[in-house]
Amino acid sequence: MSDPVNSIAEWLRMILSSWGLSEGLITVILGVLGVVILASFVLIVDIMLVWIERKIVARFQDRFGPNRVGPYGVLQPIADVIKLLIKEDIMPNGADKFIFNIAPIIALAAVLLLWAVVPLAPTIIGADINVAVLYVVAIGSLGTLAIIMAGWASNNKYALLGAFRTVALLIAYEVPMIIALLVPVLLARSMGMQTIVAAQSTWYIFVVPLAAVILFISSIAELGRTPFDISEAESEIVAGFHIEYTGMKFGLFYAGELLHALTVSALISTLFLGGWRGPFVDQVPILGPVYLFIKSFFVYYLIMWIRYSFPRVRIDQMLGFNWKFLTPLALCLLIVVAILDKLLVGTSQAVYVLVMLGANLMIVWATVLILRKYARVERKRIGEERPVAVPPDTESSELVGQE
Amino acid sequence: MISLSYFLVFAAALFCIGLYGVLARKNAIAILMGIELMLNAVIINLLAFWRFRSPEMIAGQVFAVIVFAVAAAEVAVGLALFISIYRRRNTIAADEIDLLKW
Amino acid sequence: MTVLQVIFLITAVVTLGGAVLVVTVRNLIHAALWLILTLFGVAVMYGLLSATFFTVIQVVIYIGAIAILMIFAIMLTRRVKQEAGSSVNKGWWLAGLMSLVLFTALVWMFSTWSGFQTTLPVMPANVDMVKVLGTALVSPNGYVIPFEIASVLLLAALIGAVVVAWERKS
Amino acid sequence: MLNDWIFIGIFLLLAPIFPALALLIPRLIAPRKPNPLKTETYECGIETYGETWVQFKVQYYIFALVFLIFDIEIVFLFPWAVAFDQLSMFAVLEGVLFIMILVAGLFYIWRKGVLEWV
Repeated sequence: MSDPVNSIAEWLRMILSSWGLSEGLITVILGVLGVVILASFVLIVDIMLVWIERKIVARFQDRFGPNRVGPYGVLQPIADVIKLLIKEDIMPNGADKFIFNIAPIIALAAVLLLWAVVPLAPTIIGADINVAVLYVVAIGSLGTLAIIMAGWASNNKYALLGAFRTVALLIAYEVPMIIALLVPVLLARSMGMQTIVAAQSTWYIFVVPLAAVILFISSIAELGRTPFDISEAESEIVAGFHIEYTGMKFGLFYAGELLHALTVSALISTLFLGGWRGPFVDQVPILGPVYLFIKSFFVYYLIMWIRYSFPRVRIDQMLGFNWKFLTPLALCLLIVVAILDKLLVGTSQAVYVLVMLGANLMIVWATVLILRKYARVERKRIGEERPVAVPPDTESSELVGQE
Repeated sequence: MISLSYFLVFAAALFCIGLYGVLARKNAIAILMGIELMLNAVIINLLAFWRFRSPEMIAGQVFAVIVFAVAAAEVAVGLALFISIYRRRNTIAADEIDLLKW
Repeated sequence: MTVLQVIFLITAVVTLGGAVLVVTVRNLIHAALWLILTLFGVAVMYGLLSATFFTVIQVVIYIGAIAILMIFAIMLTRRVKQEAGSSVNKGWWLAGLMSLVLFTALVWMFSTWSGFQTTLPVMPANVDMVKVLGTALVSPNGYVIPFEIASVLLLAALIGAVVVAWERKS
Repeated sequence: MLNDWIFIGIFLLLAPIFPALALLIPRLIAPRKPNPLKTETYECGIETYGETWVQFKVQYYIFALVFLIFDIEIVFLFPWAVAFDQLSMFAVLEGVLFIMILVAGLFYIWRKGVLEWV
């Protein structure tokens, strides 16, 4: 098991200890080095994402996308960064200065922190802690905090309203997300990312596809992307919580959002698509990150596909979808998986996977049946004649208003 | 070396700051924040005693988990009460809610 | 001074400083943000006690849910003129005095206790505490009754809070 | 294990530095000429009127409340899931009962019409 990252770390450790530094200090120095390298790598990928996203959107909308700066416009994000850096930074009247400034920092840092637990290869991971899945949820709540702070500090009604709507959305969709996260934890009997990846001799998407779908949907909502982008619904609340942010501060929110999408994709790949698993990865560990990024970009592409194909849903529909559909479904799935898993103790892997998959498909089938019935009722309800708003010219309507 | 005394003194200080908040603040939500501080001090104590006295027994952690659940329930109901009071009396200052003090 | 002690002292100072600001700052939203810092410091304390499960749980529940619930409640019940007056009641000095006395009494009481200076015992090696906790919570000769009662408590809190806060349509 | 937490600690301290650096550069090179008109609150082309602090719907609080109750369940259910190997069928059913009690709460508020966004 030798991979370049760990051999370099060993080599550095040797050099440093030959200088007579203590063990603890070396760990800290190597840790700082690791953080700086990991974070810079992720941020560079983040800058490239701007180009990828814009190029792919353009294809969806039958345009070319950026194509002026550099070949195929690859240098466009660099130009964007320079532009953002030299833009004037405007602080709105009555803003809470400290909170206003610190909110975008927390927003991006929260996304960066998630990469500490993403396993890149069998031996390459920032921190293989035994509560990694909960760590992801915890860091996610820091992101929520950044949004509240941004909305509150801006001293703007629309920003505050946008922040409130976003937070209502984020915390609502966190419930099915957590329950969906519980399923792979339950199957792998561990919250450590490496253990979960190692347990996936059959990718979990083939064992519990429904959990993957629930996690995927709630992750899109967590990202605040279409169809769940009421947080920045331009037609309703101008731009949501970051309406007053300009220049690089807005840039940080934007970068955080893009990077969050990729991070979520990487987490879904790790939990359900086998993470770094792939052919020859045991012999050549450095292939791990390659596989992980291929899978992540596949999921990322799906997220973009959905983003640019669907219209926005209303806030009441969205919260209703979460509380009345996604949460009960996720809980039902969790119960079924828990009981089946215990019943199937001692059976062979193939039987286990087939029964689990069958159970998942059964739940999907039942859900579709229930949804059909509901849709029939709903269509009837919407189709019925309802009182419509009339112009207030008659006296009777005024009387109603006074009551 | 860190000894149990560190955590106990720290938790006692946190508890007393929370107590001051509960006794001195006017706003009901600020009082609830004080209670949260006190509950956190309690959890620190539970975990410190678990870690220093009996790390092989899980009882301390189970206790801490239950305190978490109780704290959440308390906050949920407490804040709901304040919102309801605010709706009726248009204030949540603790010294203005004096209906029982005729 | 060992590294652990330095980390402990820095965390303690930040946490207690944050706690003092929570109970003294006039602006309630600022108080809530300071509360978040304090809760974060407490989470680090759990980490120092090698209860890492509680570190993440603290962030998830206290910062991710309770603090946000509090901010929502503050926004629902705020009145601008209320901010003008004093944020503490008339007997605040008495409260401060009482807290101080209680703190001294507690520390004095602790210091007379023989177990006060217990040093860190080694953790049982290779034991996943989360696993042990999970087993203890549901095993019939463990803590299954508190476990189920906790869920009933949460149910009661949910229903009670919703009934209290819910605005009936007239 | 300890090294991993040291890494997380270092990451927590360093992660805000990257975005902070990105904010520092514009502070040095970007122009900075605020005037009252420029720093006016942006509100769809009209001047801002009244307090920023508009009254919010109680609905937001209710949803946060339901979230909090469901968030607490993870404290209990994650250890339960991690310890799944060592559990008997009976213990698993206890976990299921725990979930069912919470689901009962969800259905209660659903029937009450609390989950409608009106």
